[in-house]
Amino acid sequence: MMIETLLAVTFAGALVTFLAPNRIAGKLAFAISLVPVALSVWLFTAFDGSGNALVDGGTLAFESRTTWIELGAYEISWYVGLDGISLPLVVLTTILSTLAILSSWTPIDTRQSQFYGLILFIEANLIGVFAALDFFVWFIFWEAVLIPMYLLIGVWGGPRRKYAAIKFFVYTNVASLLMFGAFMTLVFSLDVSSFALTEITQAMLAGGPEGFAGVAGSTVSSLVFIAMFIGFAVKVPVVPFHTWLPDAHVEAPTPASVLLAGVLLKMGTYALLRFNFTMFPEQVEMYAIPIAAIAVISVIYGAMLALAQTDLKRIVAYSSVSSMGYVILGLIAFTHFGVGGATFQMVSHGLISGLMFMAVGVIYNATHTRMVTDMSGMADKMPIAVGILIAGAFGYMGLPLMSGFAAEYFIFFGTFGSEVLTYAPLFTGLAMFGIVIVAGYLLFAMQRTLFGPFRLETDYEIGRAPFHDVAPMFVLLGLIIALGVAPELIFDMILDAVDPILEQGGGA
Amino acid sequence: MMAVSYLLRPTVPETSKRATYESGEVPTGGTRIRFNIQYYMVAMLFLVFDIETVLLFPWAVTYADALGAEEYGLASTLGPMLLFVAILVVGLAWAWRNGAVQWAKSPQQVESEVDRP
Amino acid sequence: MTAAGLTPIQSDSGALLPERLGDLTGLNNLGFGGELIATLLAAALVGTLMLTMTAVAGPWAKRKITAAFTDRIAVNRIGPFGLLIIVADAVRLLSKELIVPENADRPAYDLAPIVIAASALLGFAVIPMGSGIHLADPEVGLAYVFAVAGIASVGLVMAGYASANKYSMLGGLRAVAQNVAYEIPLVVTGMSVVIFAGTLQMSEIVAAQAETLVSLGGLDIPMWYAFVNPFAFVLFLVANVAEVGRNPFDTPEAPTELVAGYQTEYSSVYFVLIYLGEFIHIFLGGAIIATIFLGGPAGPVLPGIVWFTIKIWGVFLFTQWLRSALPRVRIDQLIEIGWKGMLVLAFANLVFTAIIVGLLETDLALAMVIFP
Amino acid sequence: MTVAVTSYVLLAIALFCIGLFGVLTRRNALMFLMSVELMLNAANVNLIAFSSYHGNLTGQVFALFTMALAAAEVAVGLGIILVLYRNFRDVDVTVPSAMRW
Amino acid sequence: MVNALIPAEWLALAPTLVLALTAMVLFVFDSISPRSTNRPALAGIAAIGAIVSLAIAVWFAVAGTGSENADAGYDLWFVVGESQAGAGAINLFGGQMVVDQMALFFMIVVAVVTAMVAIASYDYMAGHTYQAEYYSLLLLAATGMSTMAAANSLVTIFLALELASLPSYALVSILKTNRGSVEAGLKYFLIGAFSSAIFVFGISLVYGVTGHLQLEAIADVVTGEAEPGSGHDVSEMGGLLGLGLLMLIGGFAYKTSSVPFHFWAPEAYEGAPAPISAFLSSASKAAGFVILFRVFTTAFPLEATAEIIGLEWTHAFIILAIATMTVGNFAAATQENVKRMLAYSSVGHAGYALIGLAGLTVDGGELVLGAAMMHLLVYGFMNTGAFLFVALAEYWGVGRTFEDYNGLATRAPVACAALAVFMFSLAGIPPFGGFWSKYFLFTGSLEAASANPAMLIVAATLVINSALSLYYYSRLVKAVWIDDPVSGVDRDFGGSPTGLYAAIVFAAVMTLVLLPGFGPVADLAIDAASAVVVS
Repeated sequence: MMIETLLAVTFAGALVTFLAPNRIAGKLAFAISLVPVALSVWLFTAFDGSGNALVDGGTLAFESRTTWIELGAYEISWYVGLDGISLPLVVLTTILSTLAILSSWTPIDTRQSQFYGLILFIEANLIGVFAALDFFVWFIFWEAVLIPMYLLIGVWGGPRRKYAAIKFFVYTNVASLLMFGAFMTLVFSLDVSSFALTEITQAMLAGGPEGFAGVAGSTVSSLVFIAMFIGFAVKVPVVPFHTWLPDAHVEAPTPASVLLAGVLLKMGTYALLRFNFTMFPEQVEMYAIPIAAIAVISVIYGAMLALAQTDLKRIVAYSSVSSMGYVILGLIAFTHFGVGGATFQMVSHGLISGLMFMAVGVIYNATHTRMVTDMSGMADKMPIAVGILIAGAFGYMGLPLMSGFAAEYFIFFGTFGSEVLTYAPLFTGLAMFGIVIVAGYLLFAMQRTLFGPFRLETDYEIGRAPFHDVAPMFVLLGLIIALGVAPELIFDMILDAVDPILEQGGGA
Repeated sequence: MMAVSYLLRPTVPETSKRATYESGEVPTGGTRIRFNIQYYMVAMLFLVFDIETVLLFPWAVTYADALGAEEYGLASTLGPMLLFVAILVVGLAWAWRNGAVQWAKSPQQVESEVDRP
Repeated sequence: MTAAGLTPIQSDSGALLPERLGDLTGLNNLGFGGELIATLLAAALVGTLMLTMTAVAGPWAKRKITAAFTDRIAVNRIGPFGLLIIVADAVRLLSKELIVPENADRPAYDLAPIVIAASALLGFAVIPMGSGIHLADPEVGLAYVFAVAGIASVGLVMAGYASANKYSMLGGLRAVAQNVAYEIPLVVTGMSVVIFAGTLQMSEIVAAQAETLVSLGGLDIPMWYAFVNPFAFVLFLVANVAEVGRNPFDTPEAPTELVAGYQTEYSSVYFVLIYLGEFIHIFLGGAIIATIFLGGPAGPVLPGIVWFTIKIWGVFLFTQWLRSALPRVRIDQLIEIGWKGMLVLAFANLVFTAIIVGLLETDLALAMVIFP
Repeated sequence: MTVAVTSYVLLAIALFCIGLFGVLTRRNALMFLMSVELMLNAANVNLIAFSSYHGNLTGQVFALFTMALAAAEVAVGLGIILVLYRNFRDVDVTVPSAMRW
Repeated sequence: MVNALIPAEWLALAPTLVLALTAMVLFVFDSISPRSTNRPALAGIAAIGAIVSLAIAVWFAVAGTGSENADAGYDLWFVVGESQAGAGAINLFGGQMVVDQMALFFMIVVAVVTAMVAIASYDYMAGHTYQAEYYSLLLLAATGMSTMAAANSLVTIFLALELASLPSYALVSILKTNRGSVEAGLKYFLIGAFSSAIFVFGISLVYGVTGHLQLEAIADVVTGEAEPGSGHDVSEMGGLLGLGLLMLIGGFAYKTSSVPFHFWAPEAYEGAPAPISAFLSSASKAAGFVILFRVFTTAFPLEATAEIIGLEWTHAFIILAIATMTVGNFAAATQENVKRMLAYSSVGHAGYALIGLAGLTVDGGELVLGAAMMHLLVYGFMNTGAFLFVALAEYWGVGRTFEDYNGLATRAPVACAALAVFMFSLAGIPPFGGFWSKYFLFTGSLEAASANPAMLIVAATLVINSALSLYYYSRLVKAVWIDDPVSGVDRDFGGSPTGLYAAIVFAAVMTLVLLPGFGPVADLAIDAASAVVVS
């Protein structure tokens, strides 16, 4: 019942905050959000699961299952539980949400109660997404994330917020619809009696679909695999489907960007891992090259786009596209370290991109501009914020002792020796080249922005950021370094959950 | 009879003869006069009650026979009709109290109407 | 009275007039056409009877009666007791010029008098007048009578509307308002009779009244519904007077207000038709009362048709008495009496009749107490 | 003197079509209402004819109900047409166009 | 008829009777104190009546009245008779009425919508002259709709239909000085009268062919188990029966605002007082569907009817469903006026519910029919809520178009949050009840597609239209939440009307609660559907 408690507390907190007066909403939300953090940390320490949630043979932590609806021959159940993949993401979600709330005290000055209510609402749904083990439970939480994010961008965003919000909403919804239709086709062509992901996975691994409406089973599998991949790829996003992301990030208020980059993108890769890469080992092998190609293109193209930007937020946004490319690459490698590293990268990138967006936000709060060309010499005015920004940038670049280094190292290491992926060394090499570009654009931006003489003309004094803006960044930085120094904190857990997938997939 | 009359009667067309009769005065205005809304109210009430009698007639015809046959009790033969009439009476009472069958209003009533929104 | 001579057959023989005429003349052997002719003949017979009565009543009896009430001498110049005035009036009215108002709506204007007269005449088709004069006997006789009599309202409003005259319009509207207001008490009261009789067939209703209600010292009092339920009888009588638009309920014509209302613009033969129609209506009302309350043509010694005529004339005399005795009510009073008085009483009558009949029928012990 | 049931049905269909024609062509709300009544009565003719054809009373009883409802419909309809006239000074059904079609 | 007055039997109609009684009480109240403006008392009586009706209907449904498989352990039935629970459908008055799970299901829908509308009207109708009349008519119409749920003969169906329609005509045009309201009433009435004439003629033709008006009796004749009174061969009168069925469909199409009799809906819903729009588009539509379902499943068994008229009637519904969905959604997408958009979307939802009949097959279809019933229940909450939000906007005097709604969330966040719930639920996206019902419809269509490939097109149309609907629903959310208020417009409107707020919030909460709590609803609906489909 721990997961239910966690969800209930968060949902109730969202409701309370929504109805609270604006004046106290921020502090109230912060106080409330500490409860899920505490609960999730407790979950983390009390975790006793082993193996993968979907593949047979492991034990689930905090499992809970009750019948929800009987739908003809199918059963829909409330089915939640955590394994080594989802638990770190749950913890990431709660912590990032709390920090996001803290970091919005300064920038959010209208309709606070609604804002914080929506943040908590997103948090609750994100937890649900990672904890759900029944397709419908998962899908409902998955979709429920969109609405508050749509409103967060649309109401509190920048000048082009309407365009960005609608673009975000349309892209992700169309993708969801595609994915939903594909998955339904899969389920109806399988011999299963419930929508539990475990059962579907086992049915898939036991032989796959029998065919649907005259189409052969293997073709159904392939089509469903492709449709679902596209559906999730929009969310990740990978290159051809990425155009919503920079708009959304640029227009979103800082805390929303933090959550968007930190957790929402992970929903896509998490779902890829859970669905595509767990249920369709044959198709993974079949489509390894195109997927790897997409991943590498994402890495390089994202990085090059970032290089061309002058808006700090845009830079960070495109760099996220690039980073998510690594995750895909790690996944498609389908090796112990590849998939494990990809999962680790999800957490790591969540922390680092959160940190980056917060730092950019703090600077923006002070200068009211994000243009690299406008700024210089910020290090003099805001030494702490700038210091952290630089630290975050190094994290992105994969500086040793930071989590980014560990993640990228695992991914490259895993990919290099991939058996599933032909030409693996080539793809790895290309992806590594991406790191160079990342380093290039980040250092360029840092140099332009932070150092040199201070030139920005403002009619007010730019002072140091308040404590509640800086504190969350320190927390994040601490976590990043902790994971960089001791990745086994979560990596063991992840590997434990990842291995069964690989064993099922032809022993790769 | 009409044929006989047609043969017998004279026909002396004359315009003034064909004018509308208003007790010898020269007619003024059209005949499409506005008349009391109560005529309409009464007509509506009539519709309702007239139809109600249509529905009651079959009952009235079978009532005595139904009583004669032992299988139906008094309650099941009389009850529905009483209910039916009771509903109608509620309707009539409502119409009465809301002035549907009141042809003219006393000055007090007119005054109390004015205050209402 | 010619009809009585032609058909000296007992009233309880069951067969209807058209059939018997057909048998008598052999027309029935000629198939459908023959039947049709027989039916038309019979209808013409009854029609003539009614027209005769009206002719007596309208130009002559009415004046005589009113004169008697006001202590005057009425028509007495032409013929014995002035009886030839009937002929004189007929010639006078028929030979008058027909003046049609210029704005009149011709189809409706022409149709209205016919509708008014026909609706009344048609009603007689189902009335058992005794001595075998009974044109048709459908199962829904009573409903038919009420329905056909109701058509007169349509004729009245047509007349009022088509004349293109304010008085006529108001008269027509008033006539309808009044007719509809009193139609319901009339029908509902009639229904209380149906509860006793258990049928709508006129002959059955008459037959049901032939039973003995109570014997008082060897004198059998028949179960006329006027005796069984006198309250209903009174209600019906009053409603009937209003329904045919006689005093005190003659606001639609109200010569002093509306210069004769809907008939203002009618002249010549059209006027005759309307006038006839009104009188036939009075007789039809009397016939209905006689049939459902007064045992129809029943009566000792004399033939049925005579008794029936006496009863009708009794009702006619009653209306004439009212005409002389009571002032006219105002239109608002009239409507309120109808909706707030008569209707409520009629419903009360219906409900109590139903309850009492129900109790009597189901609880024989109670019945024994009331009718020892 | 019995008439075949088909004759009644043909009569009913003719009445119905006349009513339908009226509904489709008349613009006066009152004429529209009358046409609808004609259609209802066509159904009544049918019901009563079939009732005697099948030898059960169901159809006749239903015809009674139909009449009752037709009357109620007229009552409500006239009320609406009355307020229509008060608001638009016309009973032409095409005149009111406060809302876009 | 023998035992018609023995309490145990007819008390099964209690939900309907309570509504009727409430209407009578309101009339008596108005008679005692004519032109009363005691709004709390009037709205209170109406709301309490509706809630009592709701409570009884829910109680019956839970206790297993009219069901064949009541769960043991429910012993609540003692009032109505111990043996009735689990004894199957209760036939009343010689089969003229029937109380089964489907009837109770729709009684619940009607009662709950009535309750919400009554509560919301407390504020909306403030200052209106005809208070008591308004509530009486509302309850009378609700009685009619509730009766429709239980009607089991073409006679009672027609009576109930008219009992629901006649007060509705008056309710739509109750704002006597408002031209829109009067025009809406006129159009609603004229088309209503026209379609009821067609409907009656259809009934008369069906009667002519089968000689019965009671649904099971019709079915017996159609399947050949019984002879019509005249003894003729039913199978030779397929043309007449087909024509009759077509006319019946016409009548139902009007009541459910489906193509081809849908064009009154935007007019009537736009012009009517908003709570009445809510009432009509939710309760009235649901009631129309229950008789549609009942007539076609009970009286005209698919196979036997197809043998007589040479065509399965599901084809007609497939065409109607596709046309209705498409017309409704495409028209809604082009509207500038919020109420009109909702009206057209209501047409679209009628199309979704029609899938319930389109998806029936010879040997089943309870899933798709049940899904349509569920959709109507959920729709009862979300659509009523949406129209009540419009009522709130009208109460405040903001305009009618999307632009006029801009930025309302700054003023009324709670109501606008509820609006977002309704809109997204209507669009059928997940965290709300509307998702389930639409999903079930989709699944049901796919299931039916194995027997009838045309259902694949229906399923595809459903998905496409849902996607399209998201566009215009989210547009309203965007207007209230994201867009800035039109400058220069005075936004200082008064007060937070309690009644409206209560109804809106309740509807929103129910729309949300129906997501986790959908299990019992689905069970009830599928049980109800399988009872009528199998019988």
